[in-house]
Amino acid sequence: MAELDTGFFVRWLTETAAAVDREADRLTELDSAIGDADHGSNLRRGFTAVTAALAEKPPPSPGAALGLAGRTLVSKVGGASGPLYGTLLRRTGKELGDAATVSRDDLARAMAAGVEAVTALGGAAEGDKTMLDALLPAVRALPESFTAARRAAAEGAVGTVPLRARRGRASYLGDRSIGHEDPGAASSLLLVSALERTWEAADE
Amino acid sequence: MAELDTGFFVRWLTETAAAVDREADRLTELDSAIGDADHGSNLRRGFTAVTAALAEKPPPSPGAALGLAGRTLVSKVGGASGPLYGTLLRRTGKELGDAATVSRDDLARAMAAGVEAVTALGGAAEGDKTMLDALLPAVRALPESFTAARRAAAEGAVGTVPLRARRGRASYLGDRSIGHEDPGAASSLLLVSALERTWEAADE
Amino acid sequence: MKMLINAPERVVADALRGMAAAHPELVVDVENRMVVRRDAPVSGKVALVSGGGSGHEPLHAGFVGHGMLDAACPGEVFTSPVPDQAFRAATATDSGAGVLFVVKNYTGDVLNFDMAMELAEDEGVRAARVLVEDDVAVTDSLFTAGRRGTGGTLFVEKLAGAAAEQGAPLETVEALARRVAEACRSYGVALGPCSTPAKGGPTFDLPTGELELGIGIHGEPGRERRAMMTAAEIAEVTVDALLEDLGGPPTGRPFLALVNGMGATPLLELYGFNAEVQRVLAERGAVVARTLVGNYVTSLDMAGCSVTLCEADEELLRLWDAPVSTAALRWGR
Amino acid sequence: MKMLINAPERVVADALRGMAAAHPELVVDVENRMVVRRDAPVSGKVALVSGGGSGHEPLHAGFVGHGMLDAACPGEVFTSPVPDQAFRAATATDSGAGVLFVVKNYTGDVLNFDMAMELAEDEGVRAARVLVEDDVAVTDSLFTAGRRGTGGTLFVEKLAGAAAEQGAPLETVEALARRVAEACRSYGVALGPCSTPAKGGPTFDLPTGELELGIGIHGEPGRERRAMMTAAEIAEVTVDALLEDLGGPPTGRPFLALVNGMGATPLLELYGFNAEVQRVLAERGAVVARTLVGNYVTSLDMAGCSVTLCEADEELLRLWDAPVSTAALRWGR
Ligand SMILES: Nc1ncnc2c1ncn2[C@@H]1O[C@H](COP(=O)(O)OP(=O)(O)O)[C@@H](O)[C@H]1O
Ligand SMILES: Nc1ncnc2c1ncn2[C@@H]1O[C@H](COP(=O)(O)OP(=O)(O)O)[C@@H](O)[C@H]1O
Ligand SMILES: [Mg+2]
Ligand SMILES: [Mg+2]
Ligand SMILES: [Mg+2]
Ligand SMILES: [Mg+2]
Repeated sequence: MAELDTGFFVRWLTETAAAVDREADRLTELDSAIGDADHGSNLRRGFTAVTAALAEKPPPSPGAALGLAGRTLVSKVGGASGPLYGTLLRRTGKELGDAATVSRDDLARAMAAGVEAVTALGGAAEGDKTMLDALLPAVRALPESFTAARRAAAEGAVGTVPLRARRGRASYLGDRSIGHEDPGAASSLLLVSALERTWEAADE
Repeated sequence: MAELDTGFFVRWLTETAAAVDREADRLTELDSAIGDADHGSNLRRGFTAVTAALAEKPPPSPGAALGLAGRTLVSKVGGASGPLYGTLLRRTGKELGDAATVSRDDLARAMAAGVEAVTALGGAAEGDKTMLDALLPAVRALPESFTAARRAAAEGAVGTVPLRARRGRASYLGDRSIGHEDPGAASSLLLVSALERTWEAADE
Repeated sequence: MKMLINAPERVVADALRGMAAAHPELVVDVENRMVVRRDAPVSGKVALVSGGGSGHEPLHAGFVGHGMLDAACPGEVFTSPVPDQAFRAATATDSGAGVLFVVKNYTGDVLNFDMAMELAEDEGVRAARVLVEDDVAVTDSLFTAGRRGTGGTLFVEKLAGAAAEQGAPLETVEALARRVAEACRSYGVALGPCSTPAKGGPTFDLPTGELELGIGIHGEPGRERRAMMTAAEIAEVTVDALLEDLGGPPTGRPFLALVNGMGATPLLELYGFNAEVQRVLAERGAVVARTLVGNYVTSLDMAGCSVTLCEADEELLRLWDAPVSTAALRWGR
Repeated sequence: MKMLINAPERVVADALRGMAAAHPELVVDVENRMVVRRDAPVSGKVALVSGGGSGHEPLHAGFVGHGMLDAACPGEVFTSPVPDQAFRAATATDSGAGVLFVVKNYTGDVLNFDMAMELAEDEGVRAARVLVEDDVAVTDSLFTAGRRGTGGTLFVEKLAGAAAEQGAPLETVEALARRVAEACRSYGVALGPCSTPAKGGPTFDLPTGELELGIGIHGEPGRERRAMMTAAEIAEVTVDALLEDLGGPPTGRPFLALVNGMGATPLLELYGFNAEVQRVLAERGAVVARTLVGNYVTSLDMAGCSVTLCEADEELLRLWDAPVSTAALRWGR
């Protein structure tokens, strides 16, 4: 299996940005049902800035690419998702160090640390109806394959529908949060799907 | 033809109050199209107070009945219609003096003076799309019969539909006032119709 | 349409009770429908009395206090007060120095206040009246009830109120009020209708994607309906209507500006709109000395805005800056 | 949904430009999204910095000035500001006496302000934080993100701001702010949804004849939907929720009360609602020392209201009455 180079990470982030841009209205719609109707525009603003930052300052390594993306999200998004996604990418990047290429297993380990940092920062656990419900299964499946990770994320995202939210804004709704997909889980799926697509494109 | 006594005037005003109460929502609806949506509630408040005042202080003469009603409208209605209808009734009552009974011709002459006072106070002329478009034809036809007066008022009220308003709130709309019946003309028709009905009931 | 009320016919009385509870510094006469300065009549001072239909809050009751109005008399929603109210307000505030009625130009307001003035004069009160007729959307005033009084009322009440507070006699306060009224121009735009308690629903329909230009403050439709515009475009239409009516390019005298919300437009949007208003004014060469942004002359829950410009001079600027202490406008004290 | 804007992504920057034009007494940094007292840093004074998502105006930028906040940093609509903003606001206002961040309890606000606090401390700024979590509608806080911060923010900013203005050191201001935050309870009711620029339409559907109880200030639906009620009934539900949470019948200490509009409810209705709130409080034996009625902590164009009670004592009353001079709250100066 091929190693993942800096270009791969830049393409992944760019692909994520494109997906977020396409799906922003849907994310906002989801956030409108159980939140405050800004998740799509938050992430669009953030990932647009990420694309610009990557173009302006081409990163020297996979870790640097994720670090730059994470810092950009923190300084452009705000809200809950800015620090959380920012931390996810920064921490994952930090774990990758300055290696020029990394394996999928390296990435899986690093992302596990990244997701762990999100858990520590936000205090949420699996089943609380947050982005973690897509991210945790995804990083668990990542050692198997990119496709397995995407499938796990997709299942996790859909799996948030019947849950009662216990973290974030949706938790204020109590039982009324049941029956809606969590917007952060939906956007996490976009991130993991973009990873799969980037891999498949590289693999061709 | 029978003379009109104080009881007749009290019944006329009470009958008008009942009609205004029944039709208040329609008057407000008309005022909503080309005004500020309060004509019905204004007149309802006013005529409810008129009925109460007449019951509390039975007037000694036709003139006194109209005078009391007019003063009550002035002090309870506000808006344009309060002073205008108040003036109409006060002035008509004043013209009737303290005679115990009056003829239809006396009433026609007195109402002509009352309507004249409205013209002087509000500065409107026939064709300006106001209550005068129902009142002026009505008092011109009153010497003929109560029914003729009501018919004239009805024609006048409907006749305001194609007019462009030149007085009152509707005038701000310019050409957009065309195509709607004037609420004040509609309420004037209620007053004149009540007069006819009161006469017919007395006549039986 | 849902409203935070008990019953349509109780709205004004309830509001006055609530105002009394919130403002112990005011005398609120719920029964007689008037709001009066606690220290009225102020010895030797000309009294300013205003009023009109309710639904425009904080106008007028929110402007009662030191440096502005001595009394306000609120009518029913969108219905001018009855003469008794204005008469009582005048006698309650007249110190002997006379009373100036500030009247917005609507048939009902004019008729009722004129009757009040007669009553007051019969009681020996020296009374004068200034008419506010600042709405440039009403163009052909020969064929209408004349220009409506809208946002300019705030400037008349503030500036004449300051002059009265400083001890100017009735004739001076009246002349000043008239000068201010003549210096004011307003123009309003609605993005949606308002709902009156009496009607229980919206006073007009405004299709999605359209706005009303040249509206008044009583939920009446405007002069013209157009496709929805950006804040920048609305600012252009509005400012140009005002400047044109003032007779072309600004003279170099500074303006007082009021960027006013009609009730339901968020302050966030109003400030953004103000940015565009100021940009257009600057582009047209107009100098703005003071700007007030907020919901001051409203139309219940109407979405939209109006802009009022008042051509000022050193004296008017000084009067504007003079202390005022009311529920809605307060500075310098 | 029609809005008085240029484009959704420009709303906050446009509003800041408009605020700059209207308030020369403030320093408005449009680029870095902050509003700062012109005389900041005030020598020897603890700086109060707050912020949060936009759409709640006048909160927070409208409370910047003498006796209240030293700086505010507005995020995008309903989106907490980024750490850089709050960090910059802290360094721009710190005189060496330290900075108190006033943070409403939302995941995003807490995370971003905590990051800002770390950045500030790295720069040698003494920083403290007080969390406002006053919304009693959020009951089971173990299973939620905890109580939301809403109307109580105004009391924390006003009272701690007064203490800071009077020269209290950081520890004292922080302790006082915490005491005020703990003394505040809020409860909100929506009669209609709000519309955000990003979404371009209403954030939830509320059928005719129903209202939402226990709403926050971000257009999120409430805890419960019920058939429409009168102002009197809404006041009863609201006041009882507050008093119950305060632990039963009032202790005899006086309350500060905020009867707050969510944005699109006319002031006329708010005053009427206040009458009912005061009636219910009196019936329950509660003493209200000061009442503020108006749109202070809003949710864009939402129709509805909230009530905040702050249990006070002589010291807090004195701090409430202390001079304040901001865009939205001004007295005593
Ligand atoms: N404590 C938390 N831990 C993990 N994820 C969270 C937490 N709080 C919120 N989230 C995620 O953030 C998403 C909302 O993001 P966004 O709408 O951008 O921010 P905000 O809630 O501040 O408006 C939620 O759908 C949820 O997935
Ligand atoms: N100058 C006037 N002369 C005669 N009638 C008038 C005049 N102005 C208004 N009206 C009448 O008053 C009616 C409106 O009354 P109403 O709605 O109660 O008062 P307002 O216009 O103050 O809200 C109009 O429909 C019109 O018939
Ligand atoms: Mg959100
Ligand atoms: Mg009317
Ligand atoms: Mg009216
Ligand atoms: Mg948000």
